Parts: sequence; structure tokens; C-alpha cells
Amino acid sequence: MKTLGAIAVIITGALLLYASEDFPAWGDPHSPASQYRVSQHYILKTFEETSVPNMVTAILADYRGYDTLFETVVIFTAGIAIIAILRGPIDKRVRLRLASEKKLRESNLILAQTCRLLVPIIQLFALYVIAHGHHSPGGGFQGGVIFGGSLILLAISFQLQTALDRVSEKKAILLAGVGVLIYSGIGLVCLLLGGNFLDYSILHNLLQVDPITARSHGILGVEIGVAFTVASIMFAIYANLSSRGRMKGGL
Amino acid sequence: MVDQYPAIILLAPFFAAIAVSLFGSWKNGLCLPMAIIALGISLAASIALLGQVAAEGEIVYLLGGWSRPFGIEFRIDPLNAMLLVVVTTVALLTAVYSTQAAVLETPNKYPQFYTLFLLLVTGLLGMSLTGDAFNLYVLVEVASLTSYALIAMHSKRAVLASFNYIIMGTIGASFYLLGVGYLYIKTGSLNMVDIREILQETGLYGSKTIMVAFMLIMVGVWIKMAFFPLHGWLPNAYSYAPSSTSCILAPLMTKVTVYVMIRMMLTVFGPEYVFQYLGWSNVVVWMAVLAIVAGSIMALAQTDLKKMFSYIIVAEVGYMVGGVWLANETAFIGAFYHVISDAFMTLCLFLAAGAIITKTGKRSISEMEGLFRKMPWTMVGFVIAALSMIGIPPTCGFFSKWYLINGAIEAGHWGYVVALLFSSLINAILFFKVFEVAYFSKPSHGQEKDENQPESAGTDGVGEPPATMLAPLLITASGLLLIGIFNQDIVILIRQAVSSFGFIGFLN
Amino acid sequence: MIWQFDIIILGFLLIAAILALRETDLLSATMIFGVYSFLMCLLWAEMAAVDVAFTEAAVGAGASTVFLISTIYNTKRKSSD
Amino acid sequence: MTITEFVVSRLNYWIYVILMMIGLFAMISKKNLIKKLIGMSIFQTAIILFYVSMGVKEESNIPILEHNIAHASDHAEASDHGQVEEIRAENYANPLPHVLMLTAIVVGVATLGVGLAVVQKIHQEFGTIEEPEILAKIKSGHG
Repeated sequence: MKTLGAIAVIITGALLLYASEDFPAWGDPHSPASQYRVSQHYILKTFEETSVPNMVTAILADYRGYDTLFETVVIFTAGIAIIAILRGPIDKRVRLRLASEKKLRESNLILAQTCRLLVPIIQLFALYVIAHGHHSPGGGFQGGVIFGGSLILLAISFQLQTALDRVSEKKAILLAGVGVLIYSGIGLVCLLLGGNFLDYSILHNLLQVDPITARSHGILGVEIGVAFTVASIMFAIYANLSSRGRMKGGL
Repeated sequence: MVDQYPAIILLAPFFAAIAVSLFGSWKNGLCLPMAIIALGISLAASIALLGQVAAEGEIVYLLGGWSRPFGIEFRIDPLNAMLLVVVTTVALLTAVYSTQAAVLETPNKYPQFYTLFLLLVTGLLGMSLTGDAFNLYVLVEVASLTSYALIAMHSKRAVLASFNYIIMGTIGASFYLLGVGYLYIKTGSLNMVDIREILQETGLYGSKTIMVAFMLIMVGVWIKMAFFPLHGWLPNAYSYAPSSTSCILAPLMTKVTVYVMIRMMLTVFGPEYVFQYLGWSNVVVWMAVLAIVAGSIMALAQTDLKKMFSYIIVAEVGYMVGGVWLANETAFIGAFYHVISDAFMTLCLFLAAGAIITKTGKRSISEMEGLFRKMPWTMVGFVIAALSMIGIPPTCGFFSKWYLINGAIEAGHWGYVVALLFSSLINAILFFKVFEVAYFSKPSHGQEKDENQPESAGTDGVGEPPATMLAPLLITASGLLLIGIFNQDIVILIRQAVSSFGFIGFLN
Repeated sequence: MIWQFDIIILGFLLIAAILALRETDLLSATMIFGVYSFLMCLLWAEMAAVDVAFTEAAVGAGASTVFLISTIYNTKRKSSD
Repeated sequence: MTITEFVVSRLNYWIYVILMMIGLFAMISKKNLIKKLIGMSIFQTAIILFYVSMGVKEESNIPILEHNIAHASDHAEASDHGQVEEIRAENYANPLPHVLMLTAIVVGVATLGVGLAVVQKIHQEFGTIEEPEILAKIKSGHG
């Protein structure tokens, strides 16, 4: 396997290096990828068409919103998949190990207090990242991961149960579903109002704004949906992986 | 509403998946009806869309209302319209089949199973619909992630098979992604049609990057469809998966990926580039020959029923890849016709295998004694599928082979003809081996067998499977005959699509 | 883009990738992998891909590492290669 | 073109290939399943590095409009067009690869998560995560 792998790797690598000879230089502003009308249009027209200064957010949630919908679905799928894989009958061995582990935990005062202090700040920051995605780097994914991270931090520094008391696994999956539903629901509303799927400009009647601002609002709505899904799935994945799908003990 | 069919096809299973995940754990009984209703809607919409495409030609659906190179679009021509009907039909039949099977095989994961199942169908539908090269990658990943999980949900061996599938599947998808990146760095576009136009207009045919991009995409897609030297992950994954999973994965995953390959070759790079400029068809057809021969021989060596079927799939992938790369219209018609008929043949085989395994608990061919007596209707379905696999006239398997062989003769590729005939012969041997055991041998150890059987089987040996398992099987079997009988209509549709690609004149 | 910075990080990246795969203690390997992710994040930020860098910092260096550690905790720490 | 310029213009593409091959080799030849997954992540991030590298433009800024430009074009209709500072494409990095790679990162972590879940399941079933040991257990009829 090792020699076979090495041969395959060397051949592929040689092929890729051979092709890279043909690439435009790194950082060349006149490379085809940057010169072609797609990229030009995105840079020049995004603000005009969606009134979002952060081009990445606008392309992510609007021009290529369909991609992002399925990106959210990928995360959602991963969450469901991990539950489906790990859930099973309870194994005695693990339960024993968990019992011994429990005692070590509870005593660490500094850790507990720092965490108590940090978690709300992290969550606040996450909300800021989600909401400010139009104007600065960030958006639903990043904010969602950070929010999920705050729950993971809670679970690591106390016990998994502490975090699960606040957001149980069932709730997390429910919230993740709601997130995907928000995203696709906005798309569906567009479809029902007579536009194409995910054509937010059609929402302008509903929101009482002009079509361009409607796109901006649509993007915000979509980002919120993404954040819901990502935050809750990140936590659900952690909860499952750290406890072997048993929701007990954990890291 | 009429112009929203493409969205409806995709969204019906998608929303059903979310609904199942939201309400499924609250009421398990809701999962299956929701799945069946959604797939029914999707099937109806895809049939309507097929009618529309057949009448009006290619349909473009702009997502988000953004025009061609800026947004993502669905492009539906007769080929993928037919594929959509195939995918939704197979999914619907499998959903009906899973009524009992899912309860038996994944008892405590009922909502998860249906969520993943519907998302898998969504991914496959999206893969066939999309007209955007990068979007295809995302949907490939949706379909792959769900299939990893669906496979790993079951037995011990399935978990390991799933891990190998994750590794191989990720390599395949990443190669595809890299190939798209290579295309992007040279063309600056991600839209399939747009890429082809830029390639033609700016004279990029000679570019090394484009050639390597083509190789990367092909290798990536071949890994995903288990083309012979890259097939390693498939047999274990499909044969150890729970039966309702293998019933949906085995017929659809490889076929949809073959369609992706067709789309990449014809829509993105264009037949001119692939067949005329590169001129690799001969090499690839020989690889296909190798795949057919190797797949058949490996199938012959198997004792496990489902594993034997999995190796037959490896051989069948060789048929389709070879047919496409023969680069003439007849062979292409054969290849695409085979995509359709093979989806149903494989479904029929796996449904039969699933029914047999659930009822008897036996996986090995040598343990199939007396099945004709015990489960006559199941075996009727099995026999029709087997005849189709071998290529006996009224079934669809005959017609696809007919076109493939004619195409190969047209292209003067005798190696492929021989391989096809050889593989049919091996299939005949394989299936008659099964028939022999199932029809002629009597169960040697009559009474003590009962203890090994699952609770579902009655106390006095084995009977027919429940109606929810039998009905899809028989519908599929009759479908095989219908596809065979109405082959002309399908061929006309394929020809309509092929004529727009302009195949004639690319003989090698 | 600042090419001097680019070259330095690329060098470190190579080292980190090789070390992460050569280390037989999986926990250390995971930590080095976290470093690798973080270097990637720096590199992308330097290449003006701030959103990607942000995501990688949160996902690659954060979530992935935690997932890996929790798996190692539940399986075993020593690797044969 | 000096040597430095040549190296700088190519280095990113070389390094990504090397990183990708390191990852690929690990995926194929490592025996430990977690090592394989780490290799997989390296493999995927290398591809992301490639994509991000092709979006770079010399002297360009992050793809977010500066406030004054955004604000100015807000009232573009009102003021004379000549007064407003125009958006120039070469001032901003190509945003499209960034968008695509956001998706790829998320797909990567999802795959990693599912892979790790499968590894844990394998450990539960076989008691080991070394490939040869698992295969030996299957062969001896344990599996």
C-alpha cells in the first residue's frame, strides 16, 4: 500500500506541478479569473445590486445563495449523520469509566469562574459577527461556529451535562432544523410570491422597501438561519463525539 | 407554477427532510408518509417537466433570479429530465420498500434514517439538475455525506466499509473540486455553458491547465462511480449497508455520477475538446473493457449474493463509461439507455436480495435452496431482473446492449464488443448458478434452520415478504419490461438531446 | 499580499503538516494540526481573504481540533505510525 | 524577471501541491484511522489554499467596500458622477474564490465530523483504530 500510494502521489504531484507552470503569476491582477466579467461584476456591481458592502457576504447569500443553502444542509446532514452513526445501546465499560472521571472535575474554581465570565461575552461577540456580516468579515457561519464554540467551552470547562441542561441534544437538532427552515423558507416565500427560488428582491412588497434593500434584508434573514443551524450542529456534534453518542460524561 | 417545476422537484424531498427531522422524533409514524408524499410530488413534477422538455427543448431555471454567469442555474435537457424521473421513481419505490425494512434494520434511528434518505435524494436530484460546476460539488457532498451515514448505521463491517468510502469519496470529491479550480483559474467562470463558450472562444484547448483539469475531474468522478481500478470502496459499502440503503444507493449513486461525467464531457468541455482535441477515447474505452472483464470475473468469485451484485455494478459502470467514450451517437444512446435501465435492474436485484435476506437471514448464494417454492413472487422479480442483466430480448437490458454493441461496431472497437458479450455470458452463468440452487436444490437441513431466522420470519420456514417489500419489487420488474417495450420513445428523447451536442463527426 | 510574510508562513506550513503526520502521539498530532490550521488562517488573512481566514480560525483551528480531541479521548492516544 | 519574482509568483502553487500530496499520501498509507483523517483535512485545506491563492491581486485590499465609497454611491443619483470615487476592480481581491472556499471549509469540517464519528464507532465495534489490526480481527472471524 505504501509504495502504491507513493507512486500515485508522485504521479499526481508531478501532473499538478506540470499544470501549474501554465498558471498566471500569483497576485497578477490581470489573471483570467480576475479579469473575466464574473469577478468584475461582483466587485463593481454588488453594492449597487444588493446594497451590501461586504462582497463575500453578498455573493455567499445572494448570487450564490443556492450553494450556501446546501452548505447549510451539509452541516445539518453532518449533525444528523453523527447521531445516526453513534446512537446505540449503552455500553457498560464506558459508564464505569465515566463514574471515575466525574470526581476529578467539579473542583476547579478558577476554570469555572473564567468560563462563567467568558461565555456571555463570546456569545455576544457571536451575535455581533452574525449581525455585522454585511459590513465586516463575518456572517452566519463564523458567528454560528463561535456561538457553538461558547457552548462547547461550557461543556468542556464544566461537564457536558451543564451545557446539555441549557441546550439539550433534541433542542439542538430542532434549532438546526429551524435554521435550515428559515433559510429555505425565505426562498420558498420568494417562490410563492411569484419569483424564482431565493430571489429576495421579490420580497420588497412584503417588507415595504425597494427591491435592492429587500435583497439586503433577505441576506440578513438567511444569515440568521445559517447561524442557527451551524451553532446548534457544532454543539450537537461535539456532544455526540465527546460522549460517544450517549450524552453522558464527555470530555 | 409551470415554470417552477425544477424547483418543486428538488424542494419537495428537501422540505420533507426538514419536516421529518423536526417532527419525526415526536411522532415516528409521520416519517414514512411524509417521505412518500414528498417523493410522489417530486415524481409528478419531474414527469411534467420531462413532458415540458420534450416539447420545448432545454429549460433554464435561474435561482435567485440572477442571470447566467453571475448566479446559479438549473439546466434541464431531455437527458437529465429522464434521469430525474428515474431518481424520483427509484426513491419512491425504495421508500415504500423501507416501510418494513427500516423498522427491522435501523429500529431506534427511524427519523434520522428518513431525514438522511430524503437528503440523499435531494442531493442526487440537485446533482442532475444543476448547471453550475461548483454547485455540483456541494451537492455531491450532500449526497456523499448522507450515504456515508446511511451505510455506517448498520452492521459492524458496514462501519469499516463506510470509513473507506469516506476516504475514497473525499479524494474523489476533492479532485473534482480541484479540477473546477483549474478551470476557474483559466476561464474565470463556474457556469458550465459559460466555461464551454470561453474555452471555445479564447482558444484554451492547448492549455496544460485545462487538460489537467479534465483529468482531475474525470478521476474524481470515476472514483465516485467506482470505475474499475478505483472501485475499491464500492463492494463492501453496498453489500454491508442496510437493505433499504443499498436499494437507493446502488441504483442511483453510480448512475447519477455517470450522468455527471456525461455532463462534464459534453456540457463543460464539449465533445470537440474531449473527443477531437484530446483523442483519448481509445484509452478510456480499453479501461472500460478492463473494468467490464474484471468486474465480471470478480463477481464470479463471490459467494455472497449482495457482494456479487456489487461487482456486477462495477462491470456495468464499465459498460456506461465505455459507451460514452466510444464517441458516436449509437453508443451514446446505448450508454444513456443503459443508465436508465441499469438503475431499474440494479434496484430490482437489490430489492430481491433485500427481501430474501430479510426473510431468510441468509446472505450466501449456496444457502438459497428452495427459494422458488418458498417465495415464488420474489423470485419472479429476481428472474426478470436477472434476464435483463443477461440481456434477454423483451427486457430493457437487451436493448441497451444492442445499442452499445452497434455503437462499438460503428466505432470499430472490437475489444469492447467482446467484453460486453463476455460479461453477458458471465452474468448468465452467475444468475443460473443462483437459479440452480434456488430452484433445484432441496433444503438439506430442514428443521434446524428455523432457529437462525429473524423473528420476522414465521415459525414454519420462510414465506413471501410483506406486501410493502413485494410490491416495489414487482413494479420494478414490470418496469424493466416496459422500458424494454417502449425503448423507441426513450431513444427518441436521448437522440433529441444528443443532436444538440453535435456528436456526428467525432469518430476516432 | 506581502510576499515575505507569505514565504515564511508557507515554510512553517510545510513543517507543521509533516510533523502532524509523523507524530505518533495523536494528541500532539492534533495540536500540531491546530497550529497548521492557524497558520493557514494567517496565510489567508494575508492574502486578503478575511472571511475565509475568519472561518478557518473558528472552524479549522477551533471546532476541528475539539472534535479530534474528543475522538482521541474516546478511542486511544497512541498511533502506530 | 528575477529569481525572487519567479519564485514568489509560483511558490504558492508549488507549496499547495506539496501539502496536498502530503495529505493524500497520509490518507492512502497511514494505518491509524485518525491519522488518515488528519491527512484528509490537510489535503482539503491545501485545495482551499490553491483557491485563495488565485484570488489574490497585487496591491489589492480585502473585498469589502470602504465606507466612504459605499456611502458615496449611496447617494450617487443625487450627486454628480464625477465627484464620486469609483470602485476599481483591481483594488479588491477577487471575492468569488473566497465564497467558494467558505463552502469548502464547512464541507471539510462536516466530513471530518462524520469521519470521526465513524472512527469512534469502529473503535466500539473492533476495539482498535489501527487498520491492520481491524483487518486481522475480521479475518479471524471476529468481525
